[in-house]
Amino acid sequence: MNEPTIYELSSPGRSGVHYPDLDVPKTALPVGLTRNILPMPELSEVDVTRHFIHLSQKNYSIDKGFYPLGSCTMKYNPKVNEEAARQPGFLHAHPYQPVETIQGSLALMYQLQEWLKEISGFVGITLQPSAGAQGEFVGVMVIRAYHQSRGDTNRTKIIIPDSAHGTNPASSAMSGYEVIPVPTDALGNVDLEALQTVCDSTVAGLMLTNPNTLGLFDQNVVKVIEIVHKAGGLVYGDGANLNALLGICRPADLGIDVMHFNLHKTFSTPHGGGGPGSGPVGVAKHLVEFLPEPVITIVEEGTDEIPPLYGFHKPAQSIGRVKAFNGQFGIMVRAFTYISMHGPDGLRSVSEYAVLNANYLMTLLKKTYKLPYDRICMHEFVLEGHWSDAPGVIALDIAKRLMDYDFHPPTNYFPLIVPEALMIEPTETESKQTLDHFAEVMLKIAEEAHSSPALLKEAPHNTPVTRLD
Amino acid sequence: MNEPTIYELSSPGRSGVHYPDLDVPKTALPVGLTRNILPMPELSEVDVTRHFIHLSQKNYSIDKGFYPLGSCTMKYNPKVNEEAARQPGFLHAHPYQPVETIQGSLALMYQLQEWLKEISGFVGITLQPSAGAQGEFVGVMVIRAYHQSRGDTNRTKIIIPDSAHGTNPASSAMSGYEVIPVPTDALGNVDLEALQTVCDSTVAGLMLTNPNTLGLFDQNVVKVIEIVHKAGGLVYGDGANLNALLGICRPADLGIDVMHFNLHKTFSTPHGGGGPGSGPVGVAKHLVEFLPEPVITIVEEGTDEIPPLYGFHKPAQSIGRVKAFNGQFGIMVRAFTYISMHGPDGLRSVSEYAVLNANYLMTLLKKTYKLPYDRICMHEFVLEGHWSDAPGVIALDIAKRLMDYDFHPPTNYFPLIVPEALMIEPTETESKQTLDHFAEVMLKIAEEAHSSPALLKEAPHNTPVTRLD
Amino acid sequence: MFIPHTEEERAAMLRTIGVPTIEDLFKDVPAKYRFPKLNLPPKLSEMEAMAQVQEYASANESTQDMACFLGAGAYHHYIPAVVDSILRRGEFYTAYTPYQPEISQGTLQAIFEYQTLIANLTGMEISNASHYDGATAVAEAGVMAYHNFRGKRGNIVVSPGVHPQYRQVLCTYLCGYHNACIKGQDLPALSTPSDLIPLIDADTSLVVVQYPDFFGRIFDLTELANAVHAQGALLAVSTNPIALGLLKTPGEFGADIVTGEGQPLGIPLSYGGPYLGFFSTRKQFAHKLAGRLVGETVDKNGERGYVLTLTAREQHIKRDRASSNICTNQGLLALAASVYLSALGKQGLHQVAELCYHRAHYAAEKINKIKGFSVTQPAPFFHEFMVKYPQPVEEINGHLLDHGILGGFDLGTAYPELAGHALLAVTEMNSKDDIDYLCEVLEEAAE
Amino acid sequence: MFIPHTEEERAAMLRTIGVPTIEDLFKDVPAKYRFPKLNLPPKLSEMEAMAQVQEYASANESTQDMACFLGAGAYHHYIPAVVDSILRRGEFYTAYTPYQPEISQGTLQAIFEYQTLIANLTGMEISNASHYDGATAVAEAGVMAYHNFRGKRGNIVVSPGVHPQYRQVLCTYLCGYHNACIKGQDLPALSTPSDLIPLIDADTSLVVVQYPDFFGRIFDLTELANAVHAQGALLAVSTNPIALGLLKTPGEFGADIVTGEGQPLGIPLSYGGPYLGFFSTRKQFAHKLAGRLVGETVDKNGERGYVLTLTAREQHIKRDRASSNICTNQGLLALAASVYLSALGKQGLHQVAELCYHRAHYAAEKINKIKGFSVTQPAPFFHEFMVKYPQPVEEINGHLLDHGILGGFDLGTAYPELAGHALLAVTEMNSKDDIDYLCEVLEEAAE
Ligand SMILES: Cc1ncc(COP(=O)(O)O)c(C=O)c1O
Ligand SMILES: Cc1ncc(COP(=O)(O)O)c(C=O)c1O
Repeated sequence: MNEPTIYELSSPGRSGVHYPDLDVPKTALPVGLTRNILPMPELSEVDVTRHFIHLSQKNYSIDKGFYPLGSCTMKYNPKVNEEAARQPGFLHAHPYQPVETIQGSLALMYQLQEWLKEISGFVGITLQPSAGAQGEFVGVMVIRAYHQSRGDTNRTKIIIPDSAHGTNPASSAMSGYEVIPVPTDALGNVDLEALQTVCDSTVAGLMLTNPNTLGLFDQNVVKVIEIVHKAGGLVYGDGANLNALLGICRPADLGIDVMHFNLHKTFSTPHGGGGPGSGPVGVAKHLVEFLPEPVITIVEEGTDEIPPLYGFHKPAQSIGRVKAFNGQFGIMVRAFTYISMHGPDGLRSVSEYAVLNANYLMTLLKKTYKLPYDRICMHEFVLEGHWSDAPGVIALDIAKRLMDYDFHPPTNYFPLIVPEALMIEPTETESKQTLDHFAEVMLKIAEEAHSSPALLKEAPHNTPVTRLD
Repeated sequence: MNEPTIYELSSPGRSGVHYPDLDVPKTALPVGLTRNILPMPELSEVDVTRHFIHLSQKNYSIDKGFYPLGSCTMKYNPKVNEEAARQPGFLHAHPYQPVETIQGSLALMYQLQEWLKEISGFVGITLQPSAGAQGEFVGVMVIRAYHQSRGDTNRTKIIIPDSAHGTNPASSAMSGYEVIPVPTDALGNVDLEALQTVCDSTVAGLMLTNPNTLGLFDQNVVKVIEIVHKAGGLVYGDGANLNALLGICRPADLGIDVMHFNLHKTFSTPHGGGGPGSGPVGVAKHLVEFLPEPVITIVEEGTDEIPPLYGFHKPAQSIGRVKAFNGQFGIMVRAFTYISMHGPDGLRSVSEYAVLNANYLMTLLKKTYKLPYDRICMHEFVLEGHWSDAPGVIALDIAKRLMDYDFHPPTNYFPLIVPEALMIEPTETESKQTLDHFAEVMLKIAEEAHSSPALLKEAPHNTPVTRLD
Repeated sequence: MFIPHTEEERAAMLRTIGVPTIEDLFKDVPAKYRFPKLNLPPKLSEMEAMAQVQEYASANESTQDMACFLGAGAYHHYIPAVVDSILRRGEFYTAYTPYQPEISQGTLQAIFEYQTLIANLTGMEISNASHYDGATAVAEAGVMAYHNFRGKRGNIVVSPGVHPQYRQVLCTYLCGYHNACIKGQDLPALSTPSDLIPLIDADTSLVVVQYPDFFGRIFDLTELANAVHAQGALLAVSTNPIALGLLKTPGEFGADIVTGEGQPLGIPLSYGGPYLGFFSTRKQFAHKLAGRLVGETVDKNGERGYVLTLTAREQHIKRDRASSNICTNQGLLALAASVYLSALGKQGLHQVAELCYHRAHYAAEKINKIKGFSVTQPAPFFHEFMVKYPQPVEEINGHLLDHGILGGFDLGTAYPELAGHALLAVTEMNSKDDIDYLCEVLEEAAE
Repeated sequence: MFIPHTEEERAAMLRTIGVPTIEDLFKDVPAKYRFPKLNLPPKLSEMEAMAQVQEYASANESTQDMACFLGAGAYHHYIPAVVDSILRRGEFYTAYTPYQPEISQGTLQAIFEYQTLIANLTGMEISNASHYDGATAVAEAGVMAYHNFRGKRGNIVVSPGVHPQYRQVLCTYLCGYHNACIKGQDLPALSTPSDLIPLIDADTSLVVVQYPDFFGRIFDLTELANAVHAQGALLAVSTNPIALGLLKTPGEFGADIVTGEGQPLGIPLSYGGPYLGFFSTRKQFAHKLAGRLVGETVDKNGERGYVLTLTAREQHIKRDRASSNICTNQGLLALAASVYLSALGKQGLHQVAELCYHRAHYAAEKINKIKGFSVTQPAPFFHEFMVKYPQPVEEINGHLLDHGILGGFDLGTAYPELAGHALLAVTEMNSKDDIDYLCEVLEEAAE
């Protein structure tokens, strides 16, 4: 069913929310500076409610079913997070309130910084970045500031593996760097030789995703980092895949210098149909002074009776601000709540079961779908969605056919190094039953691809619209 | 799609919400008094969320579309009501809190009593009844107590028009009365002659619905009431149809002695898939002392600076309690909010537009559907859903076919005095566009009933299940 | 706002109807009573209405601001966030009674599951779709038993351990019935189930007890059940659903009807309502059951579906011979209970029940040691226990209130013989620290 | 809880995989770094976690407890209940970027409508799907302009009347770009648009102003726009969406890019985020626009549908030559803005804007009359105005705080030359009574 747009639903003269009558004298409006028409829709509240309810019903969502969108960590979003973030004391706090009136928020942010440090091994954290990509930008700018602070101004390149997410090269370019790709070897690791070759004194750093976008933990990660460090470069870690590593391995321990977290992935804050996210950045000791402002800090130590006074700190050589105010606070509350409810063992379980689920599903599927890098994976894995004896069927067709079975498809066509990629990340919140059912359907679709490919080519069949380009 | 039950989704050993570990010593459990098996389902939170989201998606609701279910006043439920009722100070108040700690709730209830008095013309109000039917029971018991208090113990009958809702006779019977039906005359009014005949000294009262369930304002209502009063009986008003009368006519002014309100109809509190409702009862002066306890009252008058102290009052000859605690408080908050947002003019508009909508829709449909009582209606009207030249098609088929067009059907087979009744109550919150669209579909279905009746007989076609009996 | 009509639309509609003004639609209303001026405050905008409501709400102190040791039929439990997340779905709360099953499968299946959960929790065979609250559920048990014996057995024996307000409601409901008589009201407050046995005779239709009783006491009901059945009467047990996470079910004792207040199952205290009356019984009484009942069926394609069943019992059809007048019930709260029980599950419910049990006993033991206070009632109990105070309960409660504690129910208000006794309730919301703090303040109060 | 696996399921899965334990799945992790012990507090149950969060939240005082006269880029407006009722729909908030349009039509149509609303509100042709906030929207305007001239015009002229933090963010974003230079930062704080004109030359890619500016001042931008265009540069206007309920649009002045902070459109203050950066421009720049863009199309049955369009601009495809790195944006907040604008509609938005406008002027006039206080800035202004205080702003604000008032922004912290001046904001939430009370307390403070 076609849902009209809000403008199509509009009826001239209809009024929505009412406001109090004016209780003060009117002041003349600025002559020549008022608008003549205000082309906003005119609806009653029932129109608005029904319209958006109808729209919502056209969406797939985690709350509805399995959403194995690789690289996105579509885990279940606990409902308690939503209540936590809506506590009136949080919800109605103004970003410029005097710090004495806002100690609750500041204490929470401080605590979250400390926890993220402990989880990752980093020494400094900024909570300011709005999402992963902005975290990358911050991280690369921090690398840049570091080199500049040392007068090391010849470093103009950032090395990025060919499996990396598109935001990595884009963030590097935004920071003024030339991007040098390095290939992936046959085992799915960074090609060491190729890396060696490009690592010279013009290299500012490497952006490494580990586990990488194939879902594989780089077996030479320590070596990779060593090579870059030897060349005087720093290593940026793309933390989008941290859901594999909680309590398993601390990125800073491996030698990574700076990394972003995706609170909206690893720490279960919802994805909101495309945001908001939150992309805090952690840094090793030598980079702490370059973090963007503000960092939350204790400005007056507390005692047994009196809690400490929290406030802001601007690092001495800060790269500056990347966002107004104090970051995506509401998202921090959700991540804070999530971490509180897991504790150290619970967090480790998260990664353990995320990895268990991925390996289980991979095992069920790899006989039928080509698995280009066949080894134990981490929290996700990448299959190829095509067969030589089913010509014409491509990964996209499989994706669309999955919709007929009420599943959200995996990520398509990423990473670019796998042809017809189907990137599958089940997350730890999905049950064996769900995985079994998904595997069953995937095998059935593989069969259909051979026996009745039209079923795939014409899919989806039951969605509000048919296939759109 | 079949949704498994929560028991079918259960997986032995799976755990849901966690609780703190025990922080006190254990006490022995009572020997022989513990249960061996606790047959509750075992699910994770994601299972629970998805299950109930799937179920919700199988429901029609006002938030989704037009719901012209006659006699139920399915008006739009303002979202602000939901926030109002969830204010922490209301939500977490215990019913036995000392009155000094609960003045906010009591003041709200007191105010609501006062407003309901003003709207209806009654002198006393109890907010205690849980729904309309319980309000009826209270009202009839009040009538009973009144007669008993006067030593008038011969009155064993309650007169009820044949158009009345089933709860009326059921409530009378529960109160120990014999039910005497009176017919409806050709114009849709109570048959005066018949009424005269049955009105004698054994009559305790009449239960009158006005506007009646045909949606018609009884043109002889004053006379009807006079007849009953003359016989020494009292008149109970079924307030289910009050949505036609706000600011239009106060039932007490007509001479009605006691009436229930349906807060979940007239005052927009949601219907909850079958409740909760709330059914306050208003009474004229001579009945005030029979109201159930508690009535909210001012126990200490306030001053300009100090607000009054609110508390409870037990009427001297109270019929007793009909519910534990203080009534459906959360529903009262919603009704209170709704009345606040309307004021006297807004309430009158509610009824005016409810009646306008009904008459408009009736005009559009009455050429095609038989309208057994053809005169200006109030907030609803009743059509006949059958045609002699479309044999086999009955009202139920029309109802089911409406679902194919994404409408909720009207009330079917009530009132009983209209064959193949389709009882249509559009309410004031529906727009002309919605009514036009509904009328168009109704006319189309009438055509289909003649040209392709199978379409109706096999309807609905697109629902989660086909027609169920 | 909520009325969408524009001026033009109104005019067009009036033209279609053929009347000049809206006022003309009201000519049937006697002119002298037509269009009364209502003396109500002028309308508020949404933001003003919310501000007003917030003002009222903040004039309350609530269990969110105080440590709550008050129970007596309404309990302060934690409600997992998932419960309200489902209750806020417009698809559920803006639907009505599922008269049209094809577009109400959500509500119907949810009620069906609720019925199953309640039957399983209480150890019975069937459950209805809900009653208004725990009190009316007891009253309807009385009505059902009365009808079951076609009015020939007028007596209902009720334990004084049944919630005082439930007993009052039962009286109100039954007083219209010929010959109906409520017995047991003059027994001592702390009578035990066996004290009821002498009152049961061939005129008894029903015996009603509460389990755990109003004082929190847990009694074995086997002997009573046998005595009831020996007289051919029915046994109704009003129970606490959280306690059944731990305790033997009324069904196992042989109860014929099990009722209770479902509020502890994920329903906010909300100053006493809306709550949830649950009601379960044996299959043989299906036709006598009040209210709605959902059953499973299949459609013509063999697809499973749910429908309102046995509607012939209801007043729409049976009118004055219906088994009850209940129509709108507590649908949304039944849904809350289903989500709550599903979300906690077997482990969670058991854990909550254990927390309540052990903490209540810890509290009782500790209070009993405070000078001047005594817990005379022997274990076991659930949720609640009775404490004798050294001063009037109101006074002590006042002192507690000053220290941010909502004290126990003053038993003297309902049982004059128990003046000076309070009923203290402990749930999973009262940590050991809370209990210890309560004890401190009590000790201080008595000084 | 959130991990559903039972012991048996885990064992069965490990068997299928062919490893004995979960630990065996982590052999690629260097042994010496494997399984670090995390020093974090032990896990809390949901009820404990909520209690903890409530404790933190209640350690804040918020605009719900105080009369708020603080703005400076984040405004205290009423949010109609319908907004959150939609945002709470799991279908919206637990979905992600609509990569698969057939099962994301809800999100896609909502974004499409958002784009239309923003374009209409700002008087522009197209809008993207959102930026992180008002600050990064300005920064991305800078980046876009830079790219538009292929880096050949390095200068960006920025008015000091642009939010101080927005200017900082712009600097951070641009500093990696060869030759980029931000001009205008050393102009006097209260410069007007015409003061910028001398700085514009053939090396200027972009001129950025705020409208109404940071001080609330409303200026005619016609002359500036002409000057900008005369030099072949672009004009970006960072605007206040509520003000546009009343004021001439930036589009009408000839702006090339309009950005702004969407927080006032139904988004809670939430201590500064998540908020919403909006960004609209002319069609000709569609290929230069950062972020997501939704377009309308039809499926093979002619059914209307919505898709992500022009994705070739995005980093998935263009990688290091993408116009921006933005990926996850502020989808849910864009939805909030759509619901807000739809719910208020033409009348409501106009009414809110009028309330803000007239009340702010009322407040300014009244404060100006208080001894020691002066409003030096001439009308007209929107939301905000500058007041010279007789004592340090911090002191006066401390006094206000003691009286339950959240005072204005201390301009000295951002503009040293304006020390002693506060920026006071007035919205529909500040009634005449609130304003009168503020004046009383101010008067008292100065005594
Ligand atoms: C591997 C990887 N890196 C970076 C990002 C960018 O993160 P965000 O979308 O939060 O900006 C993503 C997002 O999908 C990702 O998958
Ligand atoms: C005319 C009439 N009277 C009484 C009632 C009973 O009201 P309730 O369902 O609130 O008990 C109804 C309910 O539908 C009704 O329509």
